[in-house]
Amino acid sequence: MFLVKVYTFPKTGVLDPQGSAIKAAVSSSGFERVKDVQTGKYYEVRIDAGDKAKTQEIVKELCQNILVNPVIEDYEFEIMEEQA
Amino acid sequence: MFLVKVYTFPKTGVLDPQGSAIKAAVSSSGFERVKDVQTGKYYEVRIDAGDKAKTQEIVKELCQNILVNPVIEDYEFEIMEEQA
Amino acid sequence: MAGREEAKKLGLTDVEYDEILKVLGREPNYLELNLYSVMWSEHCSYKNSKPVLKRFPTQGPQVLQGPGENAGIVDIGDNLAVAMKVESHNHPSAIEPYQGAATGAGGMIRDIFTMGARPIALLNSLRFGSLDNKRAKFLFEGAVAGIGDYGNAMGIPTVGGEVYFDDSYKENPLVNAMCVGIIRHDKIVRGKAAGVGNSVMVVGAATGRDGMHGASFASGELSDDNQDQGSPMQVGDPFKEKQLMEACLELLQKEWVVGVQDMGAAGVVSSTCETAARAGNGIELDVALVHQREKDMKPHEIMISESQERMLVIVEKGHEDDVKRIFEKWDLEAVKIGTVTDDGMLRILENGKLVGEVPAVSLAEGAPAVKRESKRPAYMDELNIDLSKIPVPADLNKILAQLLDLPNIASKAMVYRQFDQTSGTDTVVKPGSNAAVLRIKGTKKGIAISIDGYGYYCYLDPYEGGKQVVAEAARNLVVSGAKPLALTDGLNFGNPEKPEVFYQFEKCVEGISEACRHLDIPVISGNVSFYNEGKDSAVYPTPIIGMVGALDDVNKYCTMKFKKEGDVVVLLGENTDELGGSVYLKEILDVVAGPAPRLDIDLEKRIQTCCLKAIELGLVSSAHDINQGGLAVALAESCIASNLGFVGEIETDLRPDTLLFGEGQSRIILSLPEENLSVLNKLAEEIGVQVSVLGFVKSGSLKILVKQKEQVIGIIDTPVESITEIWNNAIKWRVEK
Amino acid sequence: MRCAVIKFAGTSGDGDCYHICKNILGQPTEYVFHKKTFAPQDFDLIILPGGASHGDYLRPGALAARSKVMNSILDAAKAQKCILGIGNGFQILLEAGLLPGAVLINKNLKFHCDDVFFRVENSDTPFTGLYKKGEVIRLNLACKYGNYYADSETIEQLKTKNKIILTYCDENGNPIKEANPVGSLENIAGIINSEGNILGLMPHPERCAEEILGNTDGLRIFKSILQYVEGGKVRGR
Ligand SMILES: Nc1ncnc2c1ncn2[C@@H]1O[C@H](COP(=O)(O)OP(=O)(O)O)[C@@H](O)[C@H]1O
Ligand SMILES: [Mg+2]
Repeated sequence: MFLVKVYTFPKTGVLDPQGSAIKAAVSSSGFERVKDVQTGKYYEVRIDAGDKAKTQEIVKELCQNILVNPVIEDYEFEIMEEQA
Repeated sequence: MFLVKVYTFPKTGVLDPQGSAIKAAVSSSGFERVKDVQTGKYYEVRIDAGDKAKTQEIVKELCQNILVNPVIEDYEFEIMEEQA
Repeated sequence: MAGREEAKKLGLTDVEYDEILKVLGREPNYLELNLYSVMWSEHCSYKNSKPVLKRFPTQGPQVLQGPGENAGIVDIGDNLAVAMKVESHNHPSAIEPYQGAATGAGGMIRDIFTMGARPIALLNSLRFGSLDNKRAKFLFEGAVAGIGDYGNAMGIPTVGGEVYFDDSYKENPLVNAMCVGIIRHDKIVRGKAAGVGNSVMVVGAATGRDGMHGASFASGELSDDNQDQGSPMQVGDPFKEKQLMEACLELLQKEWVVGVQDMGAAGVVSSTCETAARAGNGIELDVALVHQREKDMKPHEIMISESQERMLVIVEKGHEDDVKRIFEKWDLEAVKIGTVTDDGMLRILENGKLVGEVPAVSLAEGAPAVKRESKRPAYMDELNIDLSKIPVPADLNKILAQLLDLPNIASKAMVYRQFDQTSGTDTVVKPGSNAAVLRIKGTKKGIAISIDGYGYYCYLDPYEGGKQVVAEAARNLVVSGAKPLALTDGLNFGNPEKPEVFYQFEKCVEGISEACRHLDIPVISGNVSFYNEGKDSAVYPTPIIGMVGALDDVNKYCTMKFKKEGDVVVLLGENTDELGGSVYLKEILDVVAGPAPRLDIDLEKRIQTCCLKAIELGLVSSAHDINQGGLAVALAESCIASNLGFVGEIETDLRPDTLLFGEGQSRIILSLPEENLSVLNKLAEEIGVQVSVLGFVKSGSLKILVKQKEQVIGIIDTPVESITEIWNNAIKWRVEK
Repeated sequence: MRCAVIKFAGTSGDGDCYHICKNILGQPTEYVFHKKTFAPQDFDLIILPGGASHGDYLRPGALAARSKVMNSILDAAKAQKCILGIGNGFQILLEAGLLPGAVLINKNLKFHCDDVFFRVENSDTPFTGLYKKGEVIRLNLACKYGNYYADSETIEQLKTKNKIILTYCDENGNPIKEANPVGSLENIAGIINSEGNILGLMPHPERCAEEILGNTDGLRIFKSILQYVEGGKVRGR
């Protein structure tokens, strides 16, 4: 079994209303040193696909088809092998 | 400047309705090898705080006070130094 | 076996433990003890409140289902009926306002569709500390978003509600939700495990460890050590609930469905023992068959978990696969966990092995009643101060502006905009008037719904306050053109073990009962929430009344906004010399003193009869009841809503501030074309109600001259535009600050 | 006009759309469950209703856009059938790639329900034939993710090709920022595809189509489609 950690975040130029709101809240609560907040999503996906290469293929397809909306989001992922 | 990547995810035992719904939809669109999906949030926070230790302190506080809902979420983070 | 010490840890008293020994004739084991602990908690057993609640009038020709089921049902004619219920989720919301409020709404909705009714409207009643407080603001924003997201995702419109801010609720907010559904008489389903040999099934979400001991948690005060109950917070899943609702409504059309029960507090154990007890039967079940979300769950965990979005269904033997087929269509699970037996026992197996066995009825109804001591609180006598010593302020315009800027009086649009008010396309009158009005498709009929509560009057005088809240809810329906039919209550109080709190509870119930009897409005369902306390003190005694009324012709609905320049504006009822308990005294002059305004229930009834008749006859352009903030605020609200103004002279022998801001009860403001005035006068005379002309609708400003013996003793004169600005933004500005 | 109202998992606006087509317009109307399929010639109008399909989980519309029935909708789109997506239905069309762009959470992060003003930017479509270009109408908005976004190239195309159909405006028709409660680019509230047969709208015309509900501005959308379908004539694209 492979554990895949997928991160998504707003594409450059795309508005991030939540990030801006958090940034504003943060600055007014005394966290002056926080200069920027961007929000995205995090998924932990477990895939049962023999090997890492195959897993990678599935993850890519999964992201492009469902998990990520390419109009507004970019993504990255990491694959880790898990003991059964 | 430090770039901090924060991930949040549901605490053990806390329901993750999104994760289950995504899992169900994913399985029925042909991704049989996907066995589990858990959802969380991902933040990229930029902090300007001299050193890593100080940054860590700020991040912890930020997470506990603003980014994370401790009643239902757990979190992890990584700190990376960034060139200006 | 589990002894007395274990019982104490689970919150059972000595008396209760002895009762368990007596019922079983032996020591209970740990599983059994857990069952009693949750079922005999106040939340499930009503052991503190039952004797008092007996005072409510619950009968009437319109009542199809009174208290005791998942929801009450009232007849609205033509084979149609309305199901309704209020429920609280105060303690979970104090810890996690978003999920607490969301799951509260979810539970409420389940209670309605469990009866076979399709939910058509949600309302809510909210109380928080003042918005200057950061935590209060957080709780407020979280609860509003939680209720909104859940109801919005379900596609059930939120059509009304109320919000108050007061520091008595700072640590322990109140989050009550109400749901209303529509059903045909012949489709009503009850929560009964009838028919020996029939199958008991669990449908919907899988069971996890979330919300274990939630019922006991709701039955104790909030404190640091019970904030962490060791079991995870419940998270709402509106998507699953929507699927569950559709599946259940489809299922409930089938004649082979015997009974259905929502799994709310105390999950499997409450739903099985209650359905069994109602039918005088028993149930044998195997916990291993319950579909589970987590590993290695113990029998007691499965029995008492409060995982959301689940239901218990009892069907005729042989129809299990039919149930499964329906739930499969909606992507949900349905599993048989047991059968109905004839021996009255709740028998629990784990993989076929007996692990617990107790009489179902003893769990459901056997909690030893607790007789609580009741004592009139000393503060009540200290409240009667001489109000005539308070000087009359010079600038009454300023006072009006200050009142309109109070979050408790200002527009709640900032809240209800976050709620989908129009899904279902039945909402005729949306939030922002007196009561919501919904049409019923395929008929001429409509229903009106309101939810009201006012802790402050109940604090000053629990009996009068109890009467007043019923009267106000009914008044809100009547001014909307509806005849009140029945109510559901949400009784929110502090720790009943304190004699003063118990006194408040008893007296409020007495007051409510008295008003119900006189106004002919039975109580058909409700909820009690005790132990609402902060560190030092209890919340104001806060009974909430949710009420439904019917309009034979929905086109005849009425709203509070002025309609036409030149309409004459009249007062139905009389201005009284009552300044006590007013928002003006409390918030502007900082005098928390009584007495609360009195309510003459017979006069109230005549006023309501007259108003309703006038609306039905089509005499009236607008109607609005006078409430917090008094006459001046009521006029201002009608001006703001319509963007029209008012000009009038009022002759009085009262102080000008009492006239303008006093909160004397049983008063309604009507506007109407002048040519209708004589008919109205005649009608009022027949019924025995006073009508006096206040002035006219005129655009531009709100202008009131208060006169005593021809002398002007007070002036309000303000552009409608400027009070609108204040009233619209009071809450928004405070939240965004 | 044969109407189909799609029932996605968790959708709630299906009944509202059915009511308009069946009872108000008096047209033959059917629900189509998301696990079913249909043929393009079965219907003239296909409505993707509002309401949070799949609980709005992942992204609004994202999971519904992968339902089985979408294959039939794609076929109907190719066959030039009229397809109307309302609220969540609009989001599903975006997620399915039948309309360009995406939605973000509203600028204030909150659900927004209110009657607001819109300007009809293009009345030369099957959906808006009975409105006047530039007309200001009032419709009910009820959404949390109505903040339309597309890259600048797409926006430019929408503008030059007249594919923006509704924009948020004040009561006098000025498309000012303050009149846009969601924060969408160019105040966009509704767009049409380049072939002109697929319309996506953020507001709910079906909630504003009956006298008793106090607003009938939305009814003409449905009547326009009816006229177009029954008239059988293709108006200028
Ligand atoms: N939490 C809420 N949810 C929905 N509607 C609300 C809420 N709070 C207030 N409202 C609406 O705002 C209007 C005014 O409320 P309120 O001041 O309590 O009126 P009243 O005194 O007539 O009961 C009502 O239409 C009410 O339904
Ligand atoms: Mg009220």
